[in-house]
Amino acid sequence: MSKEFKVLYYVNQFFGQVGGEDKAGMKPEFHKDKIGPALGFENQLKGEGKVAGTIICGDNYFNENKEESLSYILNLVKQEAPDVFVAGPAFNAGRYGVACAEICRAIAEELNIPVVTGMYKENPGLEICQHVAYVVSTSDSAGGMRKALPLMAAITSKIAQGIELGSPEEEGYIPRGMRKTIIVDKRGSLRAVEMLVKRLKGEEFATEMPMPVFDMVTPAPAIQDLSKATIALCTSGGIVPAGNPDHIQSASAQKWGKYDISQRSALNAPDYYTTHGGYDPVYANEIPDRVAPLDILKELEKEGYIGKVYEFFYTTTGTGTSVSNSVKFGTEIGAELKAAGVDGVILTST
Amino acid sequence: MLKLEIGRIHIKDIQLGNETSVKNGVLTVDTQGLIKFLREDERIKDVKLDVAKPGEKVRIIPVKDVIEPRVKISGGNNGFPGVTAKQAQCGEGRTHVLYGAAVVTVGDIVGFQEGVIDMWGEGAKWTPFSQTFNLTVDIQVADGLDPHTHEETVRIAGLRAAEFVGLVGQDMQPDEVVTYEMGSIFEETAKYPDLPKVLYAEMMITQGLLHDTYIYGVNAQTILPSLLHANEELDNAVISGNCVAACDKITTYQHQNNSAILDLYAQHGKEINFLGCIMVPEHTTLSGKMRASDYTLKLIQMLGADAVVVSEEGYGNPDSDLLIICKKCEKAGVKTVLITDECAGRDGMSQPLADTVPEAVAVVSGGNVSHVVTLPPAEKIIGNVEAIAVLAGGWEGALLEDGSLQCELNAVIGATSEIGYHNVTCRLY
Amino acid sequence: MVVSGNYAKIRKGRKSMKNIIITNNPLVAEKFEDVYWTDGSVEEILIKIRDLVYQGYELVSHPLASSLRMLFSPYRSVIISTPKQQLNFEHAQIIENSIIKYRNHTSCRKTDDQNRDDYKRIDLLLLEAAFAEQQGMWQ
Amino acid sequence: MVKEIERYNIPIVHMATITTISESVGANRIVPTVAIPHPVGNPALKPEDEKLMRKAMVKRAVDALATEISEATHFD
Repeated sequence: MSKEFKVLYYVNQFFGQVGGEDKAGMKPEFHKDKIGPALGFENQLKGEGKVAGTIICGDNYFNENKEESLSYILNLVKQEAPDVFVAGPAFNAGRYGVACAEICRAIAEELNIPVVTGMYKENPGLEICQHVAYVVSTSDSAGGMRKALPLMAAITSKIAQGIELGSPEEEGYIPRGMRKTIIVDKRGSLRAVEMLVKRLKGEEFATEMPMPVFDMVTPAPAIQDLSKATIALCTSGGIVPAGNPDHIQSASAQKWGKYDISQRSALNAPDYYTTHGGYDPVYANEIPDRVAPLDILKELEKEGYIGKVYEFFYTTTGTGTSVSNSVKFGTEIGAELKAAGVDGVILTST
Repeated sequence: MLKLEIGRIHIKDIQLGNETSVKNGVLTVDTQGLIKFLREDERIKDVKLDVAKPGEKVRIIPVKDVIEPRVKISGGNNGFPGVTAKQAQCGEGRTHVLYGAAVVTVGDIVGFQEGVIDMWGEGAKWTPFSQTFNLTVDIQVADGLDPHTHEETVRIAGLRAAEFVGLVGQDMQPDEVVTYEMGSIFEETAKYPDLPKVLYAEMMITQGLLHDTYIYGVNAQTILPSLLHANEELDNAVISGNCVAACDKITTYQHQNNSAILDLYAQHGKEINFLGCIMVPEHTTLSGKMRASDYTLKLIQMLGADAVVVSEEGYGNPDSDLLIICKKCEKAGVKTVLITDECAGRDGMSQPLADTVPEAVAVVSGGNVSHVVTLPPAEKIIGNVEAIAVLAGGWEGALLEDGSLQCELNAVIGATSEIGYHNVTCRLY
Repeated sequence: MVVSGNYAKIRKGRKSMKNIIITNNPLVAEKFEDVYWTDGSVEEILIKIRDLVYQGYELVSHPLASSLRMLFSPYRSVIISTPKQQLNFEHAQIIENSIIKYRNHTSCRKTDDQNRDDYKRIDLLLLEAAFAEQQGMWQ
Repeated sequence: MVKEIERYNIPIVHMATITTISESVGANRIVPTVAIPHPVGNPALKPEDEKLMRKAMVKRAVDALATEISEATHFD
């Protein structure tokens, strides 16, 4: 090994040994030192690489000041230019997981630096970064630290040294969703017959092309009194204010927009139109309320049938199949609506 | 009911010469004799013969079809009944094959054909026909032929070339004999009452010029799904008339040696009771797709099958057929295993299938058609150099500085075989 | 029906308008009746079909061909039928998925200009084959 | 998007035309709509009629939010 590779590490206030929930509001800090799991992680690198510094940030601070935190961290990472960025492991901690995930995703996508983290398979952060990060599968509590760090370190070493990674099972990471073309010993027809025989015998078999799985969410409880409820309007039909100020893309949008509609009685033309490229826009452009029926909701508000229409309206463009962004959008929009005390949501799709 | 003996004459080398012979495994092809034989068809202006052996730095492009040279010793008719020979029952008697040899027809009917076979290096890994001793037959047709006639001329010439060469096996003692024997469905079921009954549904591209398949010379576009005895396809009943789906077309050679049939046969009487093959046309129209899928399920149910292996041919609209058949079968309680290929994009990060049905729980993948491979420059090119330009012109940067070219697996013959003929697949990483 | 943009409606003879061909292939426009022709791209053809399916038209032929190579064709002809009252969900999904698949394969490809004439001819022949598929059907 | 919002325990109703997609993305309260280009509208109707139809449909969606359910439910 000619030269030690360089790693930058991210942890939250707890693993950064600053404090517990009382310190969750701390701003991101950078220490040119190895703190918490970063120390154990570096030991696992066996002298091949070193941790050049640790970023610590409060979970609440990050989630409430996402843009600011991200821009601070991205700048720092850019300056330090590590070979690999490592975060966590976050186990099943939701806010920590989302922070690790958002940071990993931004670093991978914007700086093109490889990222490694660790999470429990049900951590909500997983879906956000799974496709760009190597996420080591961990147990649901910090007790799994001793198992997670060697795996994270081994993956980091390989990436830093340009060694090809093995399969998810061999390396211990959660599949990123990449379909890798490989040559195997048995021809396809033989694999098919073996799969068939296993199926016929009632034995376990593994399909080579898993269909997308849709996990379901338990229905939220109903609104008890509509006349006191705040209802928010969302659409994936791409209705935007004239000029599309946030430049929401016409298909598979990379972002969503929210617009103050507290003073409006309708989403009418020409103030609003659709930017969605996925359907014939004639009808929506004539009357945008045909896609996002603000006019009717406002009437219901006036009549006292519902309490209030939430002052912001949320919009993006999506087709039924683009998965990873819609997860991110839903998580982000949902957090805002929850914080604002919205009681119910109408989402319209085209 | 049908008993077929395939006598394999092992071929270990190939050369051109003045007479056709096999000596110590070396196949010599009578160049002038074969050219004369092929030119009996007045539509053929010129024939160029060459050979390509495993390991040689040779690239063959654009490949039209691959055919295994054979001769009928007893039973049936020599050649391809309904096409180059009179109608006869395929699948019985004795057939000798020049095992390890292949006739590869070359020649473009349209300018956009690709279809590469590299005999060495990186490219060789991705095609099963880098392992065969290939006689290449490059056919120039008379001027002014319409595309249908042009295609037919090249198709028939390939079959006739295989017949001409195969004839040498007539009086030879094969190195090994493999027997395929299966009685009527009732007999077999009486023999193996406890084994699950399994059918093979083989989908075929049947959509018009360059997208055709023939069974006993009948254009399969015009058929309702038909039942074949497992031996028939192994004995020249089915030929390929398509040549634009390089990576996942079923060449005539792969019909003659259909790996799905062979691997099901191997389990017959052991784990399963293999009932036979349903040949399923892939139609262009949605009503055709519904008709073929309904009819396929009906045949499966009439025969009382418990399970079915379904293989696809091509990519695009046949994906719909595959999933419709799967859905109908599973809903009817027939356990279904699919063989297909996928498009997960160059980086492998896209959803492999745009069409999905939750019923498709057991799927074998023949690999990602968009997987990019880098093919180093060849020392010798058999066929049409222009066709390489088609490949190299695929996208910006496809042609590298050192003369290597990057192409997607979709250009490589048999790379992502959907009858499972090759060893490629995809894994989730 | 709504004919927008540069779609030209071409009708010859008096045949009833049960099936309509959406195409950008000039050979098809020359030869067939009841054609909606555009000089746009294949992607535009697919999008036009999608919009029509959303309006209640049904697919008669599948929007995609059956081989990878024909996915790279700059010409495509698809048959649709006159509108029903109700949107056909399955057809909506087929055309949506076809567009995804089409984009997947062509996003980083150059248009194959050299072989335009061959693509035109094959597209026409495949269309004719589609019409021949069910000869006994009352048109 | 639907199920991520519902994860915050806020009831959400999905107004969509292709209800099979709606189900597959995990929506629990589903109101089927008119057509993809105009889910909550119908240009074929007279403006007064369209308005009535739209109001009834949105009311159905609002009512769905106030309805207890235990599994994916269509409100037609």
